[in-house]
Amino acid sequence: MTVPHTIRQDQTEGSHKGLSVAGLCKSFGPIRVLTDASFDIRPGEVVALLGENGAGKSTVSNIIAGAFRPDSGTISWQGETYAPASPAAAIEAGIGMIHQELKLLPDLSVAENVYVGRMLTRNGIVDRAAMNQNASVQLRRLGLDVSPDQKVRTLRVAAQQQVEIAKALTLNARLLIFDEPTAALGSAETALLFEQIRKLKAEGMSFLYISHRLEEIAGIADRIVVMRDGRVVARHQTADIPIRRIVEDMVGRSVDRMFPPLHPPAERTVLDVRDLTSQDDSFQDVSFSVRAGEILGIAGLIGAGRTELVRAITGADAVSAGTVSVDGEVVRLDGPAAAIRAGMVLVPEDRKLQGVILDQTIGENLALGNQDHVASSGWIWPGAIKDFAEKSIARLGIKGRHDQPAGKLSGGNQQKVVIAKWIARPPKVFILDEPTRGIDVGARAAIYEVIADLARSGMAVIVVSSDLEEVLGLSHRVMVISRGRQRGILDRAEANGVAVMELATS
Amino acid sequence: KDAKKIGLAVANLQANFFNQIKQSVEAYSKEKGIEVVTVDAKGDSATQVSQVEDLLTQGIDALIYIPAGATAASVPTKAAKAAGIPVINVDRNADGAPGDTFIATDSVASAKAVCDHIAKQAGGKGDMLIIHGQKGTTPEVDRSKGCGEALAAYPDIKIVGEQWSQMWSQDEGFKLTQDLLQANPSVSIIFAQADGLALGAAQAVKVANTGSKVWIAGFDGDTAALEALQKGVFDVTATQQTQGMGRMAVDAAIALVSGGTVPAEQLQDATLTTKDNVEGFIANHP
Amino acid sequence: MSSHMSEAKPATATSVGDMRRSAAAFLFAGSRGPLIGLVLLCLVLSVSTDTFLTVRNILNVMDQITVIGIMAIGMTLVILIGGIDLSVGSILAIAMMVMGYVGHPDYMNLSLPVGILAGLAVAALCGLGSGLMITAMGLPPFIATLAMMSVARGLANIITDGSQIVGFPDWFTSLSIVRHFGFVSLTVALMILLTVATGIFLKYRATGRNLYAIGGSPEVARLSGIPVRRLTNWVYAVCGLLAGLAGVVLAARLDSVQPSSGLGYELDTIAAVVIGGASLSGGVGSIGGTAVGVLIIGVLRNGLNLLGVSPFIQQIIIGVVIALAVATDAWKRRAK
Amino acid sequence: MSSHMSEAKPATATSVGDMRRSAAAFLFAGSRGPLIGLVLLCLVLSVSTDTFLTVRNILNVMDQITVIGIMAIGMTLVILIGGIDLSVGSILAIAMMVMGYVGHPDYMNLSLPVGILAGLAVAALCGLGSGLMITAMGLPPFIATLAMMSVARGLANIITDGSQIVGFPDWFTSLSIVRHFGFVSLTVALMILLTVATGIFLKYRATGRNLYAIGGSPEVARLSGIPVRRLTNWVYAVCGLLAGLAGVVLAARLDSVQPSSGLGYELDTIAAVVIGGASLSGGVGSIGGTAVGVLIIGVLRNGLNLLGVSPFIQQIIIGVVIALAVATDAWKRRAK
Ligand SMILES: Nc1ncnc2c1ncn2[C@@H]1O[C@H](COP(=O)(O)OP(=O)(O)OP(=O)(O)O)[C@@H](O)[C@H]1O
Ligand SMILES: Nc1ncnc2c1ncn2[C@@H]1O[C@H](COP(=O)(O)OP(=O)(O)OP(=O)(O)O)[C@@H](O)[C@H]1O
Ligand SMILES: O[C@@H]1[C@H](O)[C@H](O)CO[C@H]1O
Ligand SMILES: [Mg+2]
Ligand SMILES: [Mg+2]
Repeated sequence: MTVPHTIRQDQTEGSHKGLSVAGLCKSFGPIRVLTDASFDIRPGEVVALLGENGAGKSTVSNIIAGAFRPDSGTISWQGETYAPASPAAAIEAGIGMIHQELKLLPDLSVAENVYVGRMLTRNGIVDRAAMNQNASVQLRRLGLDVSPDQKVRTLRVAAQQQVEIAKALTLNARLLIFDEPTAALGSAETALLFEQIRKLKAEGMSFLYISHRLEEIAGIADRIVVMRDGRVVARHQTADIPIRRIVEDMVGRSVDRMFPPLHPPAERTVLDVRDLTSQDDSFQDVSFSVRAGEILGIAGLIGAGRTELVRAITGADAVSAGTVSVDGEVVRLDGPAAAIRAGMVLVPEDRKLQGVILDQTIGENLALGNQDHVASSGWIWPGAIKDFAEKSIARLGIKGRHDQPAGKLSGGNQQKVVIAKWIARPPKVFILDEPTRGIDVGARAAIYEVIADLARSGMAVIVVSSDLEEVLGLSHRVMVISRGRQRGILDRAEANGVAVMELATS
Repeated sequence: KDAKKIGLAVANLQANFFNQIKQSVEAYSKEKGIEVVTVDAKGDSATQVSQVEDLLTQGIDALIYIPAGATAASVPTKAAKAAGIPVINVDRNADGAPGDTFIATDSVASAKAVCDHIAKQAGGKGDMLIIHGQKGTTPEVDRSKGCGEALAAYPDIKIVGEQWSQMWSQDEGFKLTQDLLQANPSVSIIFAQADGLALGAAQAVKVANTGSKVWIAGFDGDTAALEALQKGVFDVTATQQTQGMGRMAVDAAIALVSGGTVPAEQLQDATLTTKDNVEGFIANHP
Repeated sequence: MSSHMSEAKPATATSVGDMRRSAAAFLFAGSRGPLIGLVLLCLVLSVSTDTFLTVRNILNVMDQITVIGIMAIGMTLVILIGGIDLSVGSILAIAMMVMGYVGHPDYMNLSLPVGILAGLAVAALCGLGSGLMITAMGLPPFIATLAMMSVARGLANIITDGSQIVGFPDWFTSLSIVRHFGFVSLTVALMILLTVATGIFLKYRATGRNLYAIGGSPEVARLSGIPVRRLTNWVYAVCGLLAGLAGVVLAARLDSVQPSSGLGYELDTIAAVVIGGASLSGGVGSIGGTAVGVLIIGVLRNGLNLLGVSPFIQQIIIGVVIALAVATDAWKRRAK
Repeated sequence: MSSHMSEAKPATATSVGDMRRSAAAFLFAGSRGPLIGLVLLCLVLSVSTDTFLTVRNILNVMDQITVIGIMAIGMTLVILIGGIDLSVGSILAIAMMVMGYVGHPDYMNLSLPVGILAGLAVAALCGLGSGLMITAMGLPPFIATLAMMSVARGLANIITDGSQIVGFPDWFTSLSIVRHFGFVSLTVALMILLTVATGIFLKYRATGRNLYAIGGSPEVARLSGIPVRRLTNWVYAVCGLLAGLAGVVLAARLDSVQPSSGLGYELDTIAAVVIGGASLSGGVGSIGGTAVGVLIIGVLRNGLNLLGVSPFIQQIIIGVVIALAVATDAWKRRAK
């Protein structure tokens, strides 16, 4: 199981003016999270930090950015020992970080979020004009054109991610840590972000770049560091490494084909959506159906209205017209409860706000949608929750204990909890909105396997994804949405990147 | 000039005594064709200052004023005087700024009678509690004084605990007595300076289940309390002439508005009331 | 896949000790600090007075906490779902007055049991009213129950024009006085029963667990198919009902009803629940904790009275003890 | 790319109207509903009474709201950072008593100005004490300030063993009575000044903006380098100081001080802030909103007195109006 790895020694270790991390260790209570994290980042360099969910990437980053204190190990920065006592100290030293989970203030304006903690002032007075101006410029460079006065609460996830990026880019830092900055972004936004990174890199700025989108790594990173189980297991001097190799480093074994084979769906229509129009006009007149055993992909650019559509189908948002039926029966769209009773479940896009209750244990989160499994005539025994949770944890390979708060899990593992919550029912219609956002390759393959399994067992499955490869590889048919309108449904045979993008930008 | 509109500023309608006065003032004014505007300070003097300002704004012809607490007592009177409005103080008065007339029970004398009665009943000895009214108000000060005068004649009665209430209410009386009884289970006499407090004290004694007789005195002659007295829930009270004081206050207002004079102080008697003479008061409250 | 399977191993060890610990943890979730505080308090009082640790005094304390104890049960539910109820004191009063008005010979005289039922019904309706203001009108719980607090107090006053009603049948007052089986009055028994039942409900009933989910995140709960609004209305109605019940108990104890009863009780009740480890942002708390909170306040007052501490100094000590009781918990959590 | 650029357009259009709107929106953030409520209330009262819309009455209302108005400024800061302060009523009392004890001829007689300074200092220390209990001991604000509420009240009582102190120099009482420039008393001027200054501070000073950040998410604020603990201590100290100042104003108005003053004021003050649109979970609110909240309560009480509405019915109306004033806002938000 554990493939021994020879770690290539970095010849220039410690001899430069960048960042050098040596032997970091960190435990949370009894759980050892970092055993030995060591790597370097030289000035003007982009180092990709890769690894499975829970490998410890965010933990290392948080230590460097002053949010956590290590148990042992040393860091040197610009030739001096560096041990930040707080995020403020790290920022002071020129090191900033974008956190994996969005860290924004929903009730402050875009510009204020960009400048929080270091507002621009003139004669002691907050200089709103300058902040708005600068924020706008930075955001436009990233491809976001919103009013800097707007409250962040009103922005989509992608736009919020861009605000977060703008916040980091205006820090005037010498080292920036990006923890999955592109998880919520589309390819166009990603390209613009890379443009910014390259520009700043040319000015001598360094980056630690964390991502589960391995395809994009070659395009941006200079070197790759791979972590597994809290230690660095590989350092590659170039980013031009076959993804296959990286994946092997990450999971400690070879990973076969990504996408499972698809079985032909049955004839029977399970889900039928007719002329559905949302109340706030984010989509209009959408009609389609999904058969038993079929996986329907929904593709589109960010903000196309996909999320709104699947939320409406599952009763989370109100519609102004149209019907949804399951097995020929029209579903009352007056709340998620009715949709769930009718057999439709949704794995929502925003796991932190809509997917898991962060303060409750994994077991409690899993029990939430599954009272039929853990309760008998309304009585729940804690043992039943534990047994049920342990089964789900094993099934999806969640790294965590049933009695651990979900908020303490790595991002990817939280997502697995949400998926696991719904698998057990089992539902008739399974809808996943960005199911692998922030999920590592190994787990991703496992999730694809689960999705294909669900279809094989006769469910109708819908997968909304901004990851084009994912929609194409996973779906029997792909529906493309653009600006709230359904632009076409492509069969697997005709669905390719070009065809989808053409419809998506129409 | 005729009085058309009277303002009535009440300290705290939750005390039955004030509520009786209020009802009497309202009923009697109606008879006389006078409009009454009532405000309730709920025991807070700051609230009462605001309320009197509002009454003055409304153009009342006279103010019947029952001060809430001791501290604000002079401010409303000064404000009314400044606006040329006569002030009739009921039950409580301020040293610095007395009203044009002060209508109240002679609390010193009545409390003396009540305490004397209960001390005798108890055999002239024993541990005693005093549940005071709101600290610093006229009736609290006077009743403490009157009772003290009576007790001077009973050297074998020992005051083992006293506490002050804020609202003169029954649940306060219950709580305070309960607390005092915990530390002093040997108590055999209680003087509560109002009937609400006395009823609370009686219930606390009942709940405490001490087994021995505790003599309890109240003050006021509250409607509900008189019935309780009849049933033997507690032992003695002093019935104040609430109906009479309400009517006197209105009459004084009429007289003052029309330019007449009234005496600066009109102290009424309160009748010592026990099981023996309570019936008459229940039928017809003075 | 297999690789993370093996990862999970260290996590699932020590399960037996864990389970035992987690049962206790559940019952007193977040209230170990206060529990220790309570035990210490009792120890100190047992040593420093010869009356504290007598059967009679302990029964007294139980009698004294009944009213707040019953209200705190409903408040626990409300706080668990992330709400707050400022109206409990006023609802207590309106239930008392309705009971007295309907049941007392001097007024409607429809017999006391009918009066009690009427009082409880009105109390539950008031609670439901708060719930509807929150779920249907979208008011914050603080505002909705503040409004209800004012309205219910006004109505309680209007019923008898502010007068109290005194004197109920003996069977009624004896509910809170006569000690059955030699020690427990019916009202105390009622409080204990309700506490245990609610504890079981919260721990073992699916609906009880759902309340924690609502408090943890109303949105996640809604998306998981939990009828958040319906349960919210229901929780406020139950909280109102229990406040009404507390009113009936208080009436039995005082042998009278009075529209000013329960003034300021909301703060006492909320304090008991929060001292017991519940979080005002919802999702965290337990009935066991609330019981500890109620007992801390009750024992403290009783003990200070037994010690003959003057009321003013009592206030200071009570403040300090509350802070310390909760602080031990906060320190422990931080140490972890 | 082009596709979402065009999506976002509606957001950046109409920028001039936007800006004007946003200035107003800022000042009364979240309080448009209550503002409308206030305006309606004033209209109704102007029509139904001939006294409401007189200079004299409006000045009366201003005098009447000064105490709560000053306390509400501090409470706004506390609530903005996601806290709550239950101790303001007690701090008001302790400041009054210290002032009276130090400054009154019957006691220490160190002159009234010295007394005032001593009272304010004690008030600020009490607030700081709450802050430290929260930041250093890790107590929830509800518990910390509940403890302080009890301790400060006890101390206020001990100073004179529960007695009031009556009678201060004329210059002092005239602060709240003499109307300068023909209309405004010094205490009202003080309240207005403090309100405006705090409004400017919250809007234009970086520290003011940081308070919003702390309330929005203390964790995000910390990660952004804001000294969360220090600011928290400071906010509670200021809230205490302002409660003390309110006590001084109240003493001038009553020409006396009393340890039971300010009982229950915490709820009035919190209510004013929340009616003004602040959220008890922090990060949302404004001084303009708070002013509206304070005025709604003040105008309502004044108006009902002018209309001669009976006290019990007043309670009912106040409850209903509070609910409606906030509901209009909730409806609007929902409609969007
Ligand atoms: N505050 C915490 N308390 C306890 N355990 C924690 C805490 N934070 C992280 N962990 C655990 O530490 C491990 C490493 O987490 P980390 O967030 O660093 O992983 P990651 O590599 O960033 O994963 P992902 O790719 O999913 O974001 C995980 O198993 C996680 O459950
Ligand atoms: N919270 C919000 N406030 C305002 N507009 C929103 C909000 N969320 C979505 N929208 C708008 O609704 C439309 C559809 O958004 P939706 O989130 O459904 O898109 P999507 O295709 O799922 O993209 P994403 O990948 O961002 O989820 C867009 O025009 C977007 O601007
Ligand atoms: O004299 C009255 C009565 O005793 C009443 O019960 C309360 O207030 C006092 O001033
Ligand atoms: Mg991570
Ligand atoms: Mg989406």
